[in-house]
Amino acid sequence: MNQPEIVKIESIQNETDSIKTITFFYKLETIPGQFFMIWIPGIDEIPMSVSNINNDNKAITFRVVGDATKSLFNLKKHDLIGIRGPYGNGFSFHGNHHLFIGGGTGIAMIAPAVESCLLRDEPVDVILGAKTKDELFFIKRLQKTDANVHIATDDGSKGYKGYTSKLTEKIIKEKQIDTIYTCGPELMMKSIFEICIKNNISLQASLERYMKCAVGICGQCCIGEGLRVCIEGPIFSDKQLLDISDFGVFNRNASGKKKNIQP
Amino acid sequence: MNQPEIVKIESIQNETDSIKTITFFYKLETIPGQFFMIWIPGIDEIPMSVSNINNDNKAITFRVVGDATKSLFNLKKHDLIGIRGPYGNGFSFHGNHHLFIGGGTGIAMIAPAVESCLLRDEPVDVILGAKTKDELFFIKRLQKTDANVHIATDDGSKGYKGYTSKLTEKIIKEKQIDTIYTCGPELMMKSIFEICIKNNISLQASLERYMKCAVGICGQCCIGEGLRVCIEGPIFSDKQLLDISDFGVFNRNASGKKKNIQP
Amino acid sequence: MVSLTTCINNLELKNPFILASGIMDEDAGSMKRILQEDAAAVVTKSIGLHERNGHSNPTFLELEHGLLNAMGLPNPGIDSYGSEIKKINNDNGKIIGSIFGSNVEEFEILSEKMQNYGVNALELNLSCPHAKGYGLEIGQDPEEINKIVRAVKQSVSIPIFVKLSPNVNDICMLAKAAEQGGADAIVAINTVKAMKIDIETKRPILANKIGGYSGKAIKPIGIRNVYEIFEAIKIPIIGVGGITKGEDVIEYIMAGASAVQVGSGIYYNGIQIFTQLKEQVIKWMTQNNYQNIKELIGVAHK
Amino acid sequence: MVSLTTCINNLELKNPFILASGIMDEDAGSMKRILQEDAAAVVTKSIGLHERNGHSNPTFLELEHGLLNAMGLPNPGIDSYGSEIKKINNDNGKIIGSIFGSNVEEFEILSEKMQNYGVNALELNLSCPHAKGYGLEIGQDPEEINKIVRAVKQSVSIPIFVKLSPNVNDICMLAKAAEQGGADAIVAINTVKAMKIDIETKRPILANKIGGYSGKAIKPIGIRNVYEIFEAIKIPIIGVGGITKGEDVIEYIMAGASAVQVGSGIYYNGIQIFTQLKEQVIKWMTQNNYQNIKELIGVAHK
Ligand SMILES: Cc1cc2nc3c(=O)[nH]c(=O)nc-3n(C[C@H](O)[C@H](O)[C@H](O)COP(=O)(O)OP(=O)(O)OC[C@H]3O[C@@H](n4cnc5c(N)ncnc54)[C@H](O)[C@@H]3O)c2cc1C
Ligand SMILES: Cc1cc2nc3c(=O)[nH]c(=O)nc-3n(C[C@H](O)[C@H](O)[C@H](O)COP(=O)(O)OP(=O)(O)OC[C@H]3O[C@@H](n4cnc5c(N)ncnc54)[C@H](O)[C@@H]3O)c2cc1C
Ligand SMILES: Cc1cc2nc3c(=O)[nH]c(=O)nc-3n(C[C@H](O)[C@H](O)[C@H](O)COP(=O)(O)O)c2cc1C
Ligand SMILES: Cc1cc2nc3c(=O)[nH]c(=O)nc-3n(C[C@H](O)[C@H](O)[C@H](O)COP(=O)(O)O)c2cc1C
Ligand code: FES
Ligand code: FES
Repeated sequence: MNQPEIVKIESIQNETDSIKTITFFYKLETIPGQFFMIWIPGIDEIPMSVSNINNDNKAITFRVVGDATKSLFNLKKHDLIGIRGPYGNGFSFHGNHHLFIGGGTGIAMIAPAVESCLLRDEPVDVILGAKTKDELFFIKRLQKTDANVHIATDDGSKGYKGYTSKLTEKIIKEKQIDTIYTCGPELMMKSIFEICIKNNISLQASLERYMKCAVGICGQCCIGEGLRVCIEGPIFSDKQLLDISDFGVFNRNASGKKKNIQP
Repeated sequence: MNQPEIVKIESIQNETDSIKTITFFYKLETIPGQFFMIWIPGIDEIPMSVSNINNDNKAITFRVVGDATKSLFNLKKHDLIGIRGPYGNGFSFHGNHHLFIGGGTGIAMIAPAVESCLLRDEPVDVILGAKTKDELFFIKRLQKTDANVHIATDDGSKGYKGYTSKLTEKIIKEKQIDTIYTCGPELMMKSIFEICIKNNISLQASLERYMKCAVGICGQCCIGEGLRVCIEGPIFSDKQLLDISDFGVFNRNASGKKKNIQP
Repeated sequence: MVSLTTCINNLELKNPFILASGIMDEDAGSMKRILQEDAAAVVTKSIGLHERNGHSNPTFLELEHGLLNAMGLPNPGIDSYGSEIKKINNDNGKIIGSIFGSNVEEFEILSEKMQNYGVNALELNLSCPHAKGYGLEIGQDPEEINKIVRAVKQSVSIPIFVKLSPNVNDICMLAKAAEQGGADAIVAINTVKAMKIDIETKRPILANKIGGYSGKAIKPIGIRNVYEIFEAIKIPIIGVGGITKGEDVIEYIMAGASAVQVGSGIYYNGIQIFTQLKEQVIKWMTQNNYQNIKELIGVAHK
Repeated sequence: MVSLTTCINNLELKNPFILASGIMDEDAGSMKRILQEDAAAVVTKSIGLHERNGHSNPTFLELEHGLLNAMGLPNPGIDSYGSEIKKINNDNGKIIGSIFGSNVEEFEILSEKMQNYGVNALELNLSCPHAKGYGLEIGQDPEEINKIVRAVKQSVSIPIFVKLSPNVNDICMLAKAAEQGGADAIVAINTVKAMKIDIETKRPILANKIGGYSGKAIKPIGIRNVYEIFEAIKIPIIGVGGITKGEDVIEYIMAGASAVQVGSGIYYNGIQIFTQLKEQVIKWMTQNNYQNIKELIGVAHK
């Protein structure tokens, strides 16, 4: 039932100064790319992608940006939160050689996708990008796997110096990438989308929109011609993105009013 | 669901001047002794025992006594009625030699019970009783079976002259009856109950009380210490009847007011 | 050990489970049977001055998510009903006499007679949604409620509960009127006005057409009413509507109920429901470290 | 061949299925998508004068027998919303603009703007159960309803529908007030006030605590309201509440509705529900030898 199930926080992990992972026991089968609605009683209910899937243990990894994430950040082990979901479509893996690109907190949901894709025994490359070294996380987790891990920081404090999109252009020249999977700031994803179109590479990009019901009725998260990010998304293909004029241009706040996505 | 299912009347059979059988298609498994609530749209909803069970065809057999039964009597083939149920416990057969006693319209529900009991391949006797010959029905139906059919009329116009209870006393002297099953006027059943107690014969008697919900909540049909005729009945055993002080003494009308059962 | 005892003002109950009015309470036998289960009290069928057959059948049907009834207040009349109440042995629990009238005088007569028969409390049915001239037709008017409660209060010494309907603009206003009139508790909710049309025969199924919706579907409506009333008044509340499991009871109590009534639950679970509720509530309280059910009353208000 | 065309006064609809307000109607894209399904019309989200975020999350949850929401009338404000309506191509169906205000003047301004954007009809939301100062708080008062409808009638020339709440003493009185004010149709019902308390965390789940109950559980309440309103007024009725299958549509129409709206049905069945309803209604009518859906309007009244 789409009603918050109350779970105890099993463990809390600091990833960076402002990013934490919270693990809890939640039975429902969940695939990478799907998300939960996380109820912080008395505060808010917000969407969060699954960042780790370990049988019945699921995790979310989030950055503090406002009230709800701050409360979540301050919770202690054994505190109670409500979970409903998983929602959305999740990734589906296609092709032979896969490239995953996580930018900022987008890394959170890219990590389990990489782990899941590796079960196919096909070559997997990953780009983890952030403004600066201190904002990176999940590097060790992914380096432990068979994926080729590339790192990019805007300021060059670690790995490649520059945007993930630039590093992407470099990698696709060297390797025959079939599909790119990405989550990060929408303008970053827009650049990657353009690269994919130009180079004829399939894309799966995870979009974020303001969410209320998460079950496809309130209309809050609709983009393009009535696509619901909570149902038909949050993962959209290059083909779908071609028809979504809002992509990289605007989103909507809680009132439904359009807000430009800053350039 | 306990909501009238609308069925078409498949066939109508005249049994006597004032008794008819109506057959309809109704899937739910039904055993002899159970009853339906029959909705005559715009008129009333009344309880009626199942009088014939032929796979998915079920029948009721009734006498005209008032408005509802009169409307039912005037319905034509293919007219619509609503059915819910079956309700109540139904008969359960015990012992080796069985005696069935139907008085008046009570014959209606005794007939399928006899047919069902015969499947046990044990000796079955039946008494069909009525005031007079013209009020008897189902004689041929039962004579076709392996049951020993006895007939009693108050005026002696057919069969034994006298009450079914008298004939019962006669039969139990001749045969080793283990269980008696009866449906008829409550005072007749009361006499048979007394015979059973005296002679240590098991009894199953089918009681009638005013019914509204038929699902055990409205309390309209309660007798004794809170036994619901629609749930714990309508069939009660000699043991239960011993504790039901109302048996043969009073019933309740639609308002719940006690009415003496005329002597 | 978990304590389930609760109080409605000075009426002590061994647990918070009460049989709702109109369910298995037409005669002494059925009420005695319920009191042998884990019910702390039974409410009688709503009784009026005179014998009434109620509406014709169909008076009841099941819906996909609840039950629909339009019994129409059938009852044998207060004078005949006395013998039923007197036959009940109160040792096992309390008897709450439910009455309905069309004006102050009728309520006065009925309440005195009920008290004389020996009931432990009175429930004024000001909320039956399907009987002309009674129940809800009176129970929408705060002044009328106030007058009736005030009059009954002067006629009897036993506690007076007032049962309200959710089919109104503002149940809190009505609850306040009852409180000001001297009511000892509010009972909420009676059934929700609803209808089922049979599309084959093209007519409402109930003979009375409109009926009262009860059972699982109405629980969220009952919870809302109890929650709102709790913020409006100080006297205790008895929660009713759609209770079928222990968690429903806890939810009503957290919303502000001091006790609960169960009606349609008997349809879904049988009369064992009282024992089931008791076990489930005890289990939940034990697991969640609560000793006393009273500590849970109204805790959802913060 | 079965005819499904229906009319709400002079608004012709190719079939009786309309998207209810507040469901997938925040932007042009989603309404266009619904109009590509077998919906004859869409009602917009309820739009007010100014931008409103609505209530905080949680604003939605599923209950055992229905849905509970307290969106709190989020909307970008009438001026921003114009661009959405203008983007919809009306060829596929009609657009009904839903508006809410806190007084006559607001309704006047909103209705004129909506009309200018090109909607085919207006729906006045006088029934939102969970926004302070709006909706139900105004929609309980027949005089207020009458005044608002009268004023809007003078401001615009397109048909005016008035959406009413079931959370009232007497919906017929309100429907009559709307009719007398010049309304062209009544829409019934909006959601039923309800609440869900989470017993683990001991608090109502919705941030607004009280929400509106919709979906399957409320159908019998909607049917009752439409049936009652049909006997009270002469203008057409649009039935809403708990419709998920063709038989529900037939039931509403027999109760007196000339068309129906579907909201929560999209939750249960997806947006294909309009096509499903169409197929199921056609099948039922064919089997039962009805040619024209209009012959079924109100036939349960005899
Ligand atoms: C499908 C999806 C998956 C997400 N996964 C993650 C994740 O794995 N890790 C992570 O750190 N963040 C994730 N987010 C973003 C996260 O939901 C927001 O950071 C969070 O809601 C901010 O809430 P706040 O109260 O702390 O901030 P506020 O100050 O309330 O808001 C800051 C910004 O957060 C966004 N936001 C607030 N409420 C919502 C809402 N109900 N729905 C969507 N956006 C909202 C808005 O853009 C707002 O401007 C995801 C968002 C979506 C839509
Ligand atoms: C379990 C059960 C099985 C029955 N089976 C049969 C049967 O197989 N054949 C048959 O002919 N009759 C049967 N009856 C009796 C039958 O229900 C009544 O004859 C019928 O209800 C009379 O309705 P009426 O409107 O024609 O008469 P009315 O004039 O309305 O009533 C005449 C009498 O019928 C009885 N009656 C009326 N309504 C009800 C009701 N809702 N519930 C119970 N009794 C009622 C009352 O005793 C009443 O005094 C059965 C009754 C019960 C309780
Ligand atoms: C068959 C039936 C009969 C009822 N009769 C009465 C009655 O006589 N007086 C009354 O106050 N309430 C009556 N009610 C309402 C119940 O007491 C209760 O308020 C309502 O059913 C909601 O509770 P539930 O969901 O547990 O059934 C009746 C309800 C049902 C289902
Ligand atoms: C999520 C949600 C949002 C709603 N928003 C509005 C609204 O803005 N305006 C309105 O008049 N009704 C609104 N409603 C009520 C619906 O239009 C409809 O009247 C109600 O849900 C009953 O129909 P249903 O059972 O088909 O959902 C909303 C309902 C839901 C579930
Ligand atoms: S969040 Fe409500 S439709 Fe997606
Ligand atoms: S008829 Fe209602 S309890 Fe038996």
